[in-house]
Amino acid sequence: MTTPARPALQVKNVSLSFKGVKAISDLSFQVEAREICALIGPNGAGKSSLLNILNGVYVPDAGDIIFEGEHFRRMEPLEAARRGIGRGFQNNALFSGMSVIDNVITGLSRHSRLTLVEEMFRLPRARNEERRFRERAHEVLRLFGLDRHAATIVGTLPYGVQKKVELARAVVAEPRLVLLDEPLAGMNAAEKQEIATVIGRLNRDLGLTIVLIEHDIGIVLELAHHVVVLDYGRKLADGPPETIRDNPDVIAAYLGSERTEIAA
Amino acid sequence: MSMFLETLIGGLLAGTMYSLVAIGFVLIYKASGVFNYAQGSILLFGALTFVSLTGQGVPAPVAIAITIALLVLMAIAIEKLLLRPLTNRSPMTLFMATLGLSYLIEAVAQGIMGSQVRALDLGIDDLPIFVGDIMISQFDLIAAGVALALGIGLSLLFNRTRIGIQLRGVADDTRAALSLGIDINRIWQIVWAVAGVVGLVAGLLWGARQGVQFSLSLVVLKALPVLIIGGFTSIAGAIVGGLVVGAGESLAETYLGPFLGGGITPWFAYALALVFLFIRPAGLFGERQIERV
Amino acid sequence: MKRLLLAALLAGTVFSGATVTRAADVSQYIPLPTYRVGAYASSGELWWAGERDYFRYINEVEGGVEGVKLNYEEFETEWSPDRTVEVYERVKAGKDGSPLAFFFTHGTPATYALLEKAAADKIPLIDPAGGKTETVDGTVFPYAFPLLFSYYSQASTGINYIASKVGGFDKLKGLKIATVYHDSAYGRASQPAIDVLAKKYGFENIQIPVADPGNEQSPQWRQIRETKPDWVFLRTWGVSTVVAIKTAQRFGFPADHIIGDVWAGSESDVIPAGKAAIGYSALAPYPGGTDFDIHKRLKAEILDKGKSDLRDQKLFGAVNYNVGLVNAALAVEALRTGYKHFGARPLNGEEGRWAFEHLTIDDARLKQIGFEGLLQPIKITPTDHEGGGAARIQSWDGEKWVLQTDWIKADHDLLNPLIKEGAAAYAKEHGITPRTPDTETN
Amino acid sequence: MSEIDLRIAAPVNGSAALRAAGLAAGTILILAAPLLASEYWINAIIVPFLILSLAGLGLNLLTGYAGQLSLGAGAFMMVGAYATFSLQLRVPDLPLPLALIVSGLIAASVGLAFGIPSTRIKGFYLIVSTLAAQFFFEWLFLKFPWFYDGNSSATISLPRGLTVFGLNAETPHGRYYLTLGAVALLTLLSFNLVRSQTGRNWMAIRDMDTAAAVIGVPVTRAKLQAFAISSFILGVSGALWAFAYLGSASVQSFGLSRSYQILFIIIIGGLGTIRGAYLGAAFVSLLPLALDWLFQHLFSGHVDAGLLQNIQKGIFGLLIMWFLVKEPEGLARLLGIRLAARRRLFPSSQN
Repeated sequence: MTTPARPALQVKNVSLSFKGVKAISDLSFQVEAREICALIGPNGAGKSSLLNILNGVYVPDAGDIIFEGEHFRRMEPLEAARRGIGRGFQNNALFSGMSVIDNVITGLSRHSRLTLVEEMFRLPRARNEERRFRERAHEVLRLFGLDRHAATIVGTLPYGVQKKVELARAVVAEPRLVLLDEPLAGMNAAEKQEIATVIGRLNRDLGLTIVLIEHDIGIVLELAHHVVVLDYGRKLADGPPETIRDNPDVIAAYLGSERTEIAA
Repeated sequence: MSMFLETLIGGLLAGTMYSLVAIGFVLIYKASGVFNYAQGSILLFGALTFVSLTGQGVPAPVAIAITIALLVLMAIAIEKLLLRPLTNRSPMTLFMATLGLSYLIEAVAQGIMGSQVRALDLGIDDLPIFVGDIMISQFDLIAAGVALALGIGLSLLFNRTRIGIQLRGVADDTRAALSLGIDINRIWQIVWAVAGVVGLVAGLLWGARQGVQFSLSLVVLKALPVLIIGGFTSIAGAIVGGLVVGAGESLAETYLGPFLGGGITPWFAYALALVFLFIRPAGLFGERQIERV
Repeated sequence: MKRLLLAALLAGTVFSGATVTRAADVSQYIPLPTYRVGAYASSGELWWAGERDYFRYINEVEGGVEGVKLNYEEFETEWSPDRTVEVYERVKAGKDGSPLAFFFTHGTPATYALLEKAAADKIPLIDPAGGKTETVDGTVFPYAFPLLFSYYSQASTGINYIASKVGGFDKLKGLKIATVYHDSAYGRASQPAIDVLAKKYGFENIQIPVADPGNEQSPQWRQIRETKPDWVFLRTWGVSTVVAIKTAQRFGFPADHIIGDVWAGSESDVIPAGKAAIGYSALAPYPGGTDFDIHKRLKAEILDKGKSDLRDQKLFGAVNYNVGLVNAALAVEALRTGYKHFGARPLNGEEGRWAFEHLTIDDARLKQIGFEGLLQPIKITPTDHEGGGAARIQSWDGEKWVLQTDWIKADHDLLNPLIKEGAAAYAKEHGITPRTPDTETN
Repeated sequence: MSEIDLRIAAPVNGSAALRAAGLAAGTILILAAPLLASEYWINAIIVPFLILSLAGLGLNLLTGYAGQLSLGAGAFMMVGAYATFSLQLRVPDLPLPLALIVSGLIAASVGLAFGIPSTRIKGFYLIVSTLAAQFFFEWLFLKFPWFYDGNSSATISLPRGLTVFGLNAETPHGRYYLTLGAVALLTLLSFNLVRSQTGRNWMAIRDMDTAAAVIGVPVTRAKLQAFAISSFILGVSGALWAFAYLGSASVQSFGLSRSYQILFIIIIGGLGTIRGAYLGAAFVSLLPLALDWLFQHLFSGHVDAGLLQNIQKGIFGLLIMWFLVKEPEGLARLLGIRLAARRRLFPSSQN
């Protein structure tokens, strides 16, 4: 690859606490452009909370976020989306009252430049934006094999399929960085493999930078270029997958035996 | 200065009458997540039944017992026929179901007991007592006592007794409580029955103040701002909310009213509630769900 | 259950307006928009009983009016103006061959809503002791009849009564008269009149609003205790009247210095107030009680024969029952005037208007129909659709209303310019050219 | 209100020709209605039904689509009516349709203002801001005579009656076409809006507003738009209710019971659907009359009138509860299921 561009995302000394309970303490790491970075760690390690900080849902007590060179003390949800940060959620936050295709098109809302009047009178500009959005959405649905469910109300679909819809919604707006919270949870083995390859292809073909929370170490090792291990809100390890696999602290954290001193 | 104190105290005491009505709403919302629009009609039904019975010479204690029995039966019927088929429906659907319920209860009440206005004398004559030159209404004082006693009694029920703990479990998470084997249906019946009795107490006090007639069910309008300020899920909130709204209305009508032409109490209560909500978006005592995504 | 419902809906579409004219003698159709459900049912129930009992008495004992039977029919409206408008649209074409000679609105909001519709359809709106005050001027409002007692007359009669109690109009100077009014169009309707009266007699006029529903009035009565008025008018209705009387007692204001208006002077306004209401008096264009001749006749012919619409016989003679009686009598006497002129057959709207505009009931006639003391002598003319403008005063002694005075007339020379001015403004705004009644022929 | 409601979208396929024919026949019937139905039906049933549907449509955008609870429909209708009255009185040469649009805009800005708390308050507590509006305007339009030009009855009625571009619309036909025109236009605009990005944004906010914000839905702007557009439609329907139906109106015509009625219409009719408002309005206007007519014919004379009315009210309450238990999603879904069921039974009828 050409000389690596500046890192897509830098997290500097970020801390977060809920009424005194330390969720994240003094965490720093960075994600290179066009890489898949996996966040792993036991439940309650602060993984989802970190994503919520990046998306502006939570406000960190301290620390700095640098995204594409710009510094953010705190991120606003709308601001994050406008800057091209896509998001998949842990317990899939789909819009249950809407169809699959509508859920995915809603992911494109930040690209919409229509005014109310154009929409009300279905002026030409509105009609072709609508057509463009619909085509883009169908294209992404086909990518995830969801086209036949397009008109179905999301609430009626099985959990695994819903996860795919959420993934589709996260990537439909060509984000510059995608944050995925356990995208493969609740899927059977075949589906897991199918979606893992799609994520891999999105990264390779479109150069999409992905931050991924995943428990299945096999998938992590197969997909991730870079792994960050969290435990009780602190960074345990940070490096390529191979070094992480045989890092004693990581194994201890996972297997729960007494932990050696945490690497600075 | 005594004018201010009197207005303040008078307002606080009047506020307790609003709390009485609000407590009925809190009980049902807390346990079953239903904003019970029919609470006003239940209040009317209780007062009307009591007055009709005493009107036919039934001694007061017996009349009270019969009325409470009827309210308990009504609570069971409501739970069986309405709440059970509508479990975990959206709050809007439940709210509207209670609207239908209020039509039914009002129709039964007026159909059977007639629509004539009846006097209700609780033996408390509404003569003022003076503390220094501050005039305090004897009636409101007693009403405040009743509201306080009810508040304490119910919070004891909620926190100390076994049923109380189950009640709070149901209120917290119906499905979780169900999975623990708590008999949800019985709990809801108990809650609606207790709310009915609280409604009866409020109905008797309000009835003694304005006569037992159909517009007794309008007293619900006074409870809404109280619930919003105090939070829908706490009895202490209902009492504090009542005090705030009562005092706020009384002071506003006396001091702010003249500049705005008077009669400002209805919208002032909601403006007050709006200010409180901006500070605490789920009411003073209501829990604010943490956004888990 | 669904089939029954669909059948009901379908049936609803069929009944629309097929009027079948029966060959038998045609009777005068009188629709009654009533309310027997909801907050106002307590007063409404007795009103309709009064009307139906009198109409039944006319039909069965006097064989109708000049031989024409009355075909009265009830429609539920829950006192809401839009349901009354719907009933009006349904009945305005008449029924069984009889057109509408007039339409009882049974509520001031309904009168406002129907004012223009009825004028266009040429059907007189009858709203005794209510209605829009400007409609007293018949030249601008030919089809609106606020009979007996307008809101302005209420203020004037009230002041005349106070003057009689304090020993003369000159004694009014310097007095403080407070009005506690329900903060609605109804509550504010007599303010223009009392302002003029205050200027003329030099008393201080204090207006104190009570927000709906008015079940908490300490701030208002604390203000009264501070300002210490000599007399208080109650322009309230329903719950706000009861709470006003009780709060007055609590703040130590004597009940015998409080005067209630027409719609704050029935049994249901005082019974709930208990002992606090003893001594409270009210303006009564409709006096309470049964010691009137018509009540004796009704007792014998209707009540004792179990033909009364009253659910509870004890309420025979209640103020609201007498309201129904008096309104029914006004309608019957107007129809009688019309039948004598146009012939004994159902009248239409225009003939009804003529009949009401030539309705005169003097003392002799009152004795004949047994309404002496219950109904004031009345003379309606094309320019004066009130025709009476007087009321008696009755006080509550804890058990019943006791009549204190005979008919006290309002000061019409003072009020008429006020009414004319309001009517002229309405005419200008709505582009109506006032009619000149003396040039009309029929 | 973000629990998952299971909505089976009744697949409306069927041949295009069949549907086009149905649509054409429908339009002809609607346009020719004044000639067929009696004056009573037009004035007393169809015109109020259309206006209530329009009000329901307006509130459904805010509560059914955008999920923002409101008990202030009456207040925004009131603002529309009083604005139209002031415009017709003080700007005489402004034709009525333009006055309706300007009044709608005024109501929209008021709705926007009372929508601001929605950016911070969620769920049931939000009813406080619309209730504040409801009681504030009930007080405001009564306390200051300027709003009703000082007449003693505090009522408003159009100075020169209902005139649209000069021609007199006081006749039943005039009222009908004026109302129909407004309702048809605003329904079409709303239909397009809910099918567009704004509609999807609203539904996203209704179902899970935090997720909506994160994926780029402009939540604050969309909520305020919902309040504004909803209030625009409510304002126009308020003006029509006052002048095209009642003739003259006052603060009482738009009280809290009106807000309850409109909320009731969209819940019984079907939240988050365009046709829901119409079905709900039909339920509210036709059913009481049908019950009244049925009882008048079955029992009148034998049963005490008071008892009769109370029984009717009780049955109406029972029907509400029965409908909600049978189909919590409202009549729109009930109808949807019926249509889908019939299509399954007669698949051949489709082509």
